[in-house]
Formats: sequence, structure tokens, C-alpha cells
Amino acid sequence: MAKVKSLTDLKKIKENFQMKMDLIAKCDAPDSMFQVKIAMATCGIASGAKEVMNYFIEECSKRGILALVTQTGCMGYCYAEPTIEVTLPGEEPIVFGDVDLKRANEIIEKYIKNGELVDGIIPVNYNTID
Amino acid sequence: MEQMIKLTIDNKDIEVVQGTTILEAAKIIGVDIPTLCYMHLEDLDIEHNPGGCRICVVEVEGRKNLASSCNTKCVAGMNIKTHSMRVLNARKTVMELILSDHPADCLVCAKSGNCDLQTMANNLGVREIHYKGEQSTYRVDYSPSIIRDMDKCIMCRRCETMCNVVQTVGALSAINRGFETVVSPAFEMNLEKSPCTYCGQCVAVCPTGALTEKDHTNHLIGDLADPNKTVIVQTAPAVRAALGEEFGMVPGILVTGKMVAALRNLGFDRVFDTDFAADLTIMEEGTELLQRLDAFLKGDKKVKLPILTSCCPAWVNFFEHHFPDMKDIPSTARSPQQIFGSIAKTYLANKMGIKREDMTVVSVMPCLAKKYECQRDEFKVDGDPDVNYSITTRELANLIKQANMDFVTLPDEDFDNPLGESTGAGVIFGITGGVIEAAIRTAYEIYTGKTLEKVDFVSFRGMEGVRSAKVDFNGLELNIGIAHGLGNARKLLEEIRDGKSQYHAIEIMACPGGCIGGGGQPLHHGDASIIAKRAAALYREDAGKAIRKSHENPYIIKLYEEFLGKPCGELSHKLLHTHYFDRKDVIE
Amino acid sequence: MAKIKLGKDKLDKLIEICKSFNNESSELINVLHQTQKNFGYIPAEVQEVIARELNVSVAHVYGVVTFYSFFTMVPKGEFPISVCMGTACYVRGSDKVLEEFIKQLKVPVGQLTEDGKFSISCLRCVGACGLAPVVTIGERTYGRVAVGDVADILKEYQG
Amino acid sequence: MGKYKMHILICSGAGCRASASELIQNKFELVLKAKGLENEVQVVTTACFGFCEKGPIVKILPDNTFYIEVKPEDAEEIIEEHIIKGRQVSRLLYAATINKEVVSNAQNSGLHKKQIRVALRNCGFIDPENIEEYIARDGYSALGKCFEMLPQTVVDVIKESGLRGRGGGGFPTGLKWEIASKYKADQKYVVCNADEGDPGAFMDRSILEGDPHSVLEAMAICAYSIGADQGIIYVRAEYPLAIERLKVAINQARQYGLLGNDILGSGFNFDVEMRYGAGAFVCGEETALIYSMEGLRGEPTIKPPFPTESGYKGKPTNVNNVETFANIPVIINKGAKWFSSIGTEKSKGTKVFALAGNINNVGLIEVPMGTTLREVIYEIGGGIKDGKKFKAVQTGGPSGGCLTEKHLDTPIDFDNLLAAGSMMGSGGMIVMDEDDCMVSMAKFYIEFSVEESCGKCTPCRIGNKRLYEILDKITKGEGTLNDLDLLRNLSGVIKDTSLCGLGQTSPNPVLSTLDNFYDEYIAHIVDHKCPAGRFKALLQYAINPELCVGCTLCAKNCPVNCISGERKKAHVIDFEKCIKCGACMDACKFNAISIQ
Repeated sequence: MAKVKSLTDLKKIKENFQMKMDLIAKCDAPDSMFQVKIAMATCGIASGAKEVMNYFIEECSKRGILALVTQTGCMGYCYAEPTIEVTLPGEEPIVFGDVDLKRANEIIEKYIKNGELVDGIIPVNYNTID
Repeated sequence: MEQMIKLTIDNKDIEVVQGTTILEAAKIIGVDIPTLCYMHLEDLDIEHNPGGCRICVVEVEGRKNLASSCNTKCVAGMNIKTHSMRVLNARKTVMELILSDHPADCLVCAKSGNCDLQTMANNLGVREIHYKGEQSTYRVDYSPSIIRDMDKCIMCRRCETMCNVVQTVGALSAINRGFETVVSPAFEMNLEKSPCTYCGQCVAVCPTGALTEKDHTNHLIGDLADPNKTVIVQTAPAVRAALGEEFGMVPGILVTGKMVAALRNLGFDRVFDTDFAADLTIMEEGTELLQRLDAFLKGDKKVKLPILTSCCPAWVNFFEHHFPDMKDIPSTARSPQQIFGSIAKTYLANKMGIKREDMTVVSVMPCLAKKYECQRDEFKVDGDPDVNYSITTRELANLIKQANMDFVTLPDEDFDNPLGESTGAGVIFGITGGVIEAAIRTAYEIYTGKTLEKVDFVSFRGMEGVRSAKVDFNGLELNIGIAHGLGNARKLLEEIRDGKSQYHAIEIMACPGGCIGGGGQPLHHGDASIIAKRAAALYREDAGKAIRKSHENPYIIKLYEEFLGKPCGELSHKLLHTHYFDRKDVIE
Repeated sequence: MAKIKLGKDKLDKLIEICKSFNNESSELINVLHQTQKNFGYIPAEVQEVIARELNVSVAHVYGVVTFYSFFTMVPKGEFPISVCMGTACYVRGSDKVLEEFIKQLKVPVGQLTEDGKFSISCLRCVGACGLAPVVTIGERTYGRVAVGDVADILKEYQG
Repeated sequence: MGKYKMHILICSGAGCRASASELIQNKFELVLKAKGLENEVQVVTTACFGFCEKGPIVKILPDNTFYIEVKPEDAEEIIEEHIIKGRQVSRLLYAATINKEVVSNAQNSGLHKKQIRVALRNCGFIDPENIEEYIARDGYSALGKCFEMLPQTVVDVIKESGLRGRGGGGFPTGLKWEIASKYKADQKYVVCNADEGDPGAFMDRSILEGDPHSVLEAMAICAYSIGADQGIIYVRAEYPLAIERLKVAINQARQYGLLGNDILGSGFNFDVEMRYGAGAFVCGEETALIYSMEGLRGEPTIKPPFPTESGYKGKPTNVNNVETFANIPVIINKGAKWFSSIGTEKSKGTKVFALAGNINNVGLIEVPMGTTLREVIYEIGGGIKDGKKFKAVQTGGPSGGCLTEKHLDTPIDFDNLLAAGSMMGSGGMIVMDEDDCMVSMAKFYIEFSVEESCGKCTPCRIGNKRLYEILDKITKGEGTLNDLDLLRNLSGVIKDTSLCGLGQTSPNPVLSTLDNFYDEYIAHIVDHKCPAGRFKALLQYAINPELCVGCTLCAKNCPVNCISGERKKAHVIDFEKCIKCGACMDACKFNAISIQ
């Protein structure tokens, strides 16, 4: 790993990364990638987020779905853990709460495959600064 | 340049040096803010101001909370009230809280009448304890020297400072937290199993009855009443310089004659002087010094220098626990207490024509470690200790009070002989630097064969923690080190261990100031200047003595002629010398 | 000179832990953490070694061990049960859950069941307040535990 | 979007469920089916929208129309008008929401968003274990920016932003940095206080778990501005995940050269190490924290000297908490003016709160300073659980106080909370309902202080114990009116005389409940009753003779045989003998036994 030696280097990393993500997010091709973020803070993990994350990784590959499954921190909805955020290509992200394996299956089958919403959507109730 | 700042205390304007605490500033204008956990032994450079008791709080205008005056520094423009209603209520409430977790057995407490807590509660006008609830209860810990009754602990933590910071013994620490917090040895085990040296400095500063000495007065009264026992007593030099304080006399007054009279009055069959044994110690220790010096100078690699004094039992405990690898460095000479006991139960018993077991030897000491020392197995013959009981200056005062004596008006009396005659050298054993001064007076004359013109070695004296001096032995320059307080001793020992020590001989006393500041002395209640006054008294006695060198004591000369032979001879070795143990725990 | 038996393996491990912190006395708390991680608890003889290695008094080590509630001198059960007593859990009834564990296992807080399987302790907020009341057993976290769940949870471990 | 053209989102948050949102869901489904639309329009439930007062809430996608106070009978109209004809049902619209900004926000709740995530900006957004994701969000660019400024200028920016410490005291952060920067020393330290100990508070944990790099970057910025080169994070051992993520972050930052020597070619060196707490709340206090880092018992000492003058190893040490640090990079990047435009006059920016207790949406929220408690509890928190009545909210943890109904419209900031008898604290917010006994809450917090007191000073060590004992007596119905005087005086003295902040604030829960819930104390003492029915000792089981049929079941189940009565006649409980086990009540099939 090369060291970041200047602000320019830092910018390069930023741009490269954003480009990568943009490719995923903006592309609306049928075989493009889905993004699934799992809130993996203590609350989430205690409620089974790890199992849910593994489920997504395994099931997506089993079912031939190209998905980028990553972990992230607390989204703030402790009352509805585990929570996940799913972004379909070209769409705004949607947050689902109380995601157990059953609901995870539903999300893959209905939302990711068909774009149908499933129960347990969490309305995002905050603005995040850029 | 010191910056001065102006402030107001109780409506009085005052200017103080920056860095002055509110407590100190108040003192300047005659305002005596009450304190409890605070302790400042100025002469010994020991300060303890954790601000834990919260008795010394004062109101500082503009501040949300009250400030503890002992550790809050003055700031320019401060307006301080030391006795507003808010302050008085807070102090009283805090005192009530302390008392709500303290046994109410004042009437039978060992500290009654001499207790800082009692005095303070009275001064604050506490007449009722509004807050009641659970009280802390702990097992009482009886060690050979010190009794710990932690039910009475108020968490001032002075003992911790003495044990860890001043003495670096590390026997005590605050343990647990919150209401359960208490000062204790590791694992709440008994002191006896800890590295405690029994120096008793914790007892000397304890403001309550939580730490007291093991009291032998009742045993003693029993022995005195036993017609079959010959009870003889020896008194350490430091006792006579402090005993008067217990009877309201000004510190620094020697009460040797009254003390002897009181002891005789109590019923002791003979009243002797530990100073005599001190002279004998010098003969042995001084000779040992010269022998080791001689061998060392001749290049004998087996011989190590410096030689360290060994009269202080707490110091002996200290190196046995903390520096066992260096146990061959201190002199093997026993302490004066034990030398006395050994001679009493052999030479004297023989002279008096009584059997060893019919003789009770009692020592009056400024020291708590002596209680432990006289019980050590190596100082027993067939289970019979050379010294049966060691009582403190405070216990003696108590005995005198029990015996209805008006101590102050007692006529002076003299010690009995043969073990009552002593020189000025024996007297100064009670002060830091005194043992080495006494030893040099004798060693110089023996080594050089010349008469010492000036016997006062002023360079050995003083209250600095570590001191050094040079002595000219006929062209041979001897480096002398002196340390009092075990923390200071530790510094010198570490130098020796690291091979950096330049000293030929080192005197160590465990208690700050030496025996005059011992754990068995009348309590100084935070005024360490008393210790210097006691020192001055002993130096006065030394100066007034006709004979000031141990080897000139006629009874010592006679003792060697009649009984011992020569210093460090075979019999001396058997009776007057000892060996040391490794007391460090071994972990496997 | 008292002898303290510890065993060479343990002694070596302890010396190694202390050494990994340069035998610095200021690292005492880190050393204690590592020790507890390795031994499960910090008994007296272990504290003696740590004191010697870090060149501090045993009383000091003991003072620190007893100050911090995280350190324990008694072994924990094979399945250590911790009931969160943080406010969020408390207002949702964790005190009753704790009582139920005590009742079922018949041991007070801080002690080991006779078979050495369980020990109960109280815990300050694990920060999983959304799941209150929270109980942890070993590495596992149980959220929204009701008094009625206690028997079932214990059954998982009693088999 | 898939096979459905439209979606009807129905809130199934606890608040809405209490107002029959399930019936509404059923009704919508029935109507859709009846109209043959079930394959074109899908009904799904959502979690709370956070506007429970106006629930049940229904939202239509894709056009983001937001209906409030919907009743089952409204389903027909909404489907007929909105779904089929495309006309909004204006009588059900929430007036305030009809503006373009809101409608244009997809997945928007339809309400003005009360929350702004500044400190939490990356939590739940980036992968905390991937430094590149942080860099992609402008991570470490603030540090780079600082290197183009003089250290003093950095301090000035922080000062100008008005940021105040988020750990509890609210001391101006910039001022603290300035003081630390003024002391000359060969070595200085930057310490991150991550010993979040308030029960019910988990803001710092979430930041460390979700965005550890923001803390590292901020520490480096602080170090640059005060002239330090060593940072230490003191983190609770109870937070294993946060510790793990921090370790990963530190390693990555080192690999990328963002920690270590000559960072970003600036010549500035900085590295971070970690120390672990070990379960002592008092170590959140700066001086205690430093003693703990030095391997000692965490007993506070008086200030001054402040750590900024003499801290870790006697060197100048700047201590800030996690959330404070998390704000720093944003302030540098967006400027002091931007930051100070958020919040109130004396409290700038946002504050993260851990919302817990008997509230529907337990969670982590971040709102601008000045948001009211009402907005937080009802609009974000979704109101009280199970439709119960709000009684109080406890802020500031064991050092804080209880705020009541009358404080609901107080804008939250440092000074207002203090004035209301509580404090900001680190951000725990515990909501209590009508079933919570306030005397027992006070007792709970005092018990906490008793257990966490370090034991050094008298008032905290013994005083809190005595407070606890008095409160315990009162909750057992054995209190006297004199006890209330004792509580007041003792609380005052503990506040006045304790050595550190822990003791000085520990009686706050007692004082604030005495102020706000005096009646409850009186009820316990005079009437020997707990209005919330919380305490066994104060409970009385009684048999209602009108409902009792004399089946004898209760008497048979009573373990102490204190229930008597003839068969088929009303039974009576002997209060003297009753041990309040509740067995009779469980046994009774006629609801004849109740607690009084």
C-alpha cells in the first residue's frame, strides 16, 4: 500500500473510490450490481445482523444476483435492528428494519429481484450533511 | 521573582505569594480553618493534601461549589468566607456523615482524648448525628506491633502517604471503591503477612483509633505484681525527650530523672538505660566497621562496603523484605534493645543471682517495630525472649497515669547500675545521624590512636532526608551517608545495588527524624517542629555529659573485662550479633 | 519467606504479558486486562507476580484490581451471565430479570453455581439500549428478555 | 419499480398500531381487491414515521403523498380519489408538509426532518473498516487543510465555531485547545475520552463503531493545533466492537501514512495508542481518566491544575470526548460560520442523543441544539410506548435530572437544561411513563452513584450512601416528612462539597424529583402508597366484593393463608399477613383482585 503523501494523493483516492461507486450506483443495466449495507454496530450484531449479512452474501451468490454487501455503522434505528439499506441500480436507497432471515429472503425475492416493496420499511428521518 | 497577589479573607485584605493555598493564607491573618485529612510536616517535607475529607471547605465568591482550602491556591481578587452559614452547615453535615460511619465507642477507645476526629467534632459543635445508616465493619487485624481497626477509619489516607510515599514500604493501599473503600494490605490479609516493617509511621499520623499500637500494659501490670518475677526496665534515649509532652509539658524538655522515678514508683526492680546498650552497640558496630574497612583496604574482595547500621528494627524488616539480596551489607550487631536484653539475661542475671526465667525484661521504646523485634525467634533462648515486652512512650505515660502519679512534680532520680551508666554517644542514638556520630567518635580514636578533639560532628546533624559528610581518619577520607525515612533509605540502597555508592558507612533510621519521631512517641498532631525540639533536647544532654565516647564508659570497659572479652569476640558474636533473613515471597 | 505456587506455564505467560508492556507500571491496567483475558480471572498469586514484574507493591495492584469492576478475583462460570443494569434496561425491568436468574440458579450475584457452570454479574450499559433489557451469556447477547424467558435461556446451556 | 405501479405505505410503528393501523391495512387491501387493483398497488407496512401524535399515517408512493390521522373508513376515498383518479385527498393531508422541498425528497417521511447528522454523518453510511470509504467522504481532507493553516488559526476556527464539549460540562472546545497550546512542554498529549459510562447512553460507541476515522482525524487536527504528537484513546473495555474497529482504523491510517511521521508531507508527526477502561464510571472525569491511564486507581484530584496544564505523565494534555472530536473535521471543512449557523445562541451545532426508555423509537438521534424535547420525544421518538402517558425524561445520566411535561417545549441546549434543573450530560435521554415511580428513579440513580463513587471524598462516599438509604426507606413506605428535609440538606451539601463532578452532580436526580414530583414523595410517606404501583412494600392486594364469587381459588393459592371467606361469599385479604406475592391475583378468574 503506497502512502498518501499529499492532499493530491488523498483526492485521487477519493475520486477513484467515488468513480467505482458511481459505476455501481448509476448504471441501470439489468445485470448491474445491487448494494446492500448492513448496520453492524453492537445493537445490530446482538440482534443478528451478522447472520443476516452472511445470508445476503451467500444467498445472492447462490441465486445469481450480483450484489455488493457491505457493513456499516449504526443507522440510529435501534428499535428496529437489524436494519439494512438496499440500493437498487438507479434508485434511491431504502432502509428495512427488523430484518430476520425470513425478511431477508423476502427482500431478495421481492425487492431486489422485482422491485416490490416489502414490509418493514424505515422512513429515513434525518438529513446527513455531505 | 515571586509574584504577590491580593485577596480578601473574612473581610480582611491580604497579600500572599502566588501559589499559596487558601489554608496557608488564612493562617497568616490568624484564621485557623479546620482540617482533618490534611497533613503538612513542614520540617520533614511531607505534605498530604488529597482534599478528601472536605472539612476545610470555604466559600469563594463566584464559585458554584465550596472550595477545599487545603489544596486550592489563592487567585488574585478572591473573596473568601471561612465561616459563613453555608460553610458551617456544610462542615457540620460532612462531619455528621463521617460520624455516621464511625463507631460511637469514644469512651473506651485507645485514642480517646487524643483523637483528631473527636476534637474536630467537638470544635464543629456536632451534638447530633442526623444521618444514620449502615456502618462499615471489618475484622480487626492484630499484628505484633500494630492493631488495625478499620471500622474507625475515616479515609484520610495519611497512613497510605506515610507507607507508600514517605516510607516506600507499600504495605497499604486504598482498596475497593465507594462506601466500601478502605485502606488495607493486599488481599485484606493481616499486616503480618504484608511487607509491613512496623515502623509505625501510619500509627503516628492516624487521626482516629483506626491504627494503634499493640498495648502490653496489662501484661506488664501482671508481671509487676508477681512476687516471683524480677522485673527490670530499659528506656530508650528518645523516650526521655518526649515523655513530658504526655503530661502537658512543653516539647523539648528532658524528663530523664522524673521518668526514672516514675518507673521505680511503678514497681520495677531495676531501672536501666538503653543508652548503656547503645554504648555497647558502638563497641561492636564500630569494631566491625573498622574490621571491614581494614579488610577492604587490604583488597579483600569478599568484604563489601559500605557497612550499614542495624539498630533500627523497622529498617531491618525493610531490607529483609525489599532488599534481601543485600542482607550481608548491614552490620550484624543487634539493636541496643536486644543487646540490653541479652546482657541482662546473662551477665546481669548471673550477677543478681537469679534464673533467666525469673527475670522479666521490659523496654520502653519510641518505636512499634521493637514490639515485633523482641519476639523474633533468634532473640529467644529456649523460647524465652531476651526482652519480654516492649512498650511505647505513650504506653508508659498511660501506666504512669494509671498509677496516680503527678508526673510533673516527681523528684528526679538516677538509673541503677551497672546497666544504667551511659555516655553522650549513647544518648544521641535517638536522633537521625546520632548512631553514626557515636560510632565515628569511637572508631576514630581506635583507628587513629589519637584523641578526638572535637566530638560534635555538626555535619552529621539536621533534618534533611539524605545527608552525606566526610571524615578525615588520619588522611583516610571516610564518606558517611545518613538517611532517615525508608524512602530515603531506598535511594541509598538502590545506589549500592547499582554499584554507584561512594559511601564507606551509612546510618539508616526508618522514622523521619530518627527514633525521636518514632511511631510510639507522643502524637505530634501534624506539628513536626516538635521532632526538632526533641532532637535539640538530646543534643543538650549529650553536650552535658562528662563522658561522650562509648569506649570510655567505665561500665562498658568493665563488662568486656569481666564477661565479654573483646568486641566482636566469640561471646560477643553469640550474644550481641545476629543474622538476617530473606523475607521476599518466592513465586514458583 | 513465603512460597507462592503458581506453576511454570502460568508464571512464564505472566512474565511474557508484563514484558509485552515493557514492565511499565503505568501499563498496569492493560496488563490486568491481558491477564484476565488469558486466565479468566486475576487471583492473588497472579497479582503477586504482576507486582513483582512491574515493580509496584502488591497492595497497589490489589487496590487497582478492586477499584475497577471489570476485574475479578473469582473465576467466572463456564457460561457467565451478565444482566445489564443500565437505565434503559432498568426501566424495562432488568431488575426483575436479574432476580429471576438468581432465583433459578440459586446463587447470588458474583458467585459461581455449584457445578461451576454459571455465574451471574451485573453490567453497566452495554450500549444496546434498543434491545433492553439485555442479558449476555458469554459472547451471546439476548435482547428484550422477559422474566418468562429466563428458564428457556438457561435450558440452552443446561443440556 | 417492479410489477407494482403504486405503493401504499402504512405505518406500523407502535404509536400508529395503537391507533389501529392494522385495521387500516386490512381495509386498504380489501378495497384494492374489490377494485381489482391488488396486482397493481401494493400495501406495505413501515416502521414509525415519527409523527405519532397525528397517526395513523399513510403514505403513497411514488408521489410521496402523506396522509395523517387516517381511519379505516378513509381507505375507500384514498383509493378512489388518489390511486384511481390521481387527486389528493386534501382533508387528510398534513398542511405543513405540502411544499416542494419535502415532496421532492424520495423516501421522505413527508415531514420536515428534525434531524441533521453532523457527528453521525458517516455512521450507517460508510463501511467503518474501509478507510477509502472515509476518504471518499472527504475524510482526512480537513487534516490536510489544517496543514495549510497555522496551528493558532486552527484553534481560532474551532473557537469561532462555538463548539462546546459534548462530554457533559460543555466547556468551549476552542478555548481548551488554546489553553493547551499556550503551555510550553517537551511533550503534550491529545486524549480522546471514550469512557462513555452514563447508563443508557451509547452515542460515543456508535460513532466509534460507525466512523472511527473521524475521531482519529480530529485528534490529529487537535494535536497539530496544540503542538502534541501523541494521542491516546481511553475506551471502555465493555465496547469490544468499538475497540476492534478503532484498531483496524489505526492500522489502516498508519498504512496510508495518515498517522505516523510526516503526515501528508507536512512534517507533522502524530500517532495514536489505546488504553482501556475497566468498569469505573468516575474515569470519565478528566483527572481520574488520566490516573487510570497511568495505571492507578481512578480517583479524581481537584482542578486546577487542569490537565491542559498538567495531565498525563504531568504533561499538558487536551482531553475531549468522542462526539466533540467527530464534529471537528466538519467544522474545518465547512467552516466555523456554517457550524455556528446551527443551534442556539450559546450552544452551537447539533447534539447526538441516545433515546431510550419507554419510548417507541429507541435509537440514536442527532438534532440541532434548540430542538425541543417535545419534538424529540413525539416527532422523532414516536411517542410513549403502549400509548401511555409521558411522565418525565431524564437527561444527563446520573448527573442529570428529570424534566417534565412543563419542560417539553424548552429548546434543548446546555444552558436551558441546566436552568431546568438537569444537564446536557453526554446525551442519554431516558423517557419515563406513568408507570415509572419517580422516587424509585431517584433511588436508581443514587444507587448508581453509590456504586460508582471512587470513595475518596466524604460527601460522595458516605453522603450518597445515606441518600440511598433514606430513599430506600421512603420507597418501602417507612419514610417520614423529616426525611425530606434531610434529603434536601444532604443533597445540597453533597453538591457543595464533593471533590469532583461526579459527586457534585450526583444528588441532581434527587433534587429534580423533589422539585418536580414532590407529590409522589408525599404519597409514599403520608399515604404509604406508590402512585406508580412500583413497590411491593407499598402495594395492597384487595378483593373487590362485587366481583368475587367466592370460588376459594385465591385462598387455596395463597402461600401464607391470609385470605379468608366462606364458599360462595366474598373473600377478604388480611393485609397484615399478606406477603404481596400476587399468587391470588394470578389465580382469580374473575378479575376480582386488584392492586391498590
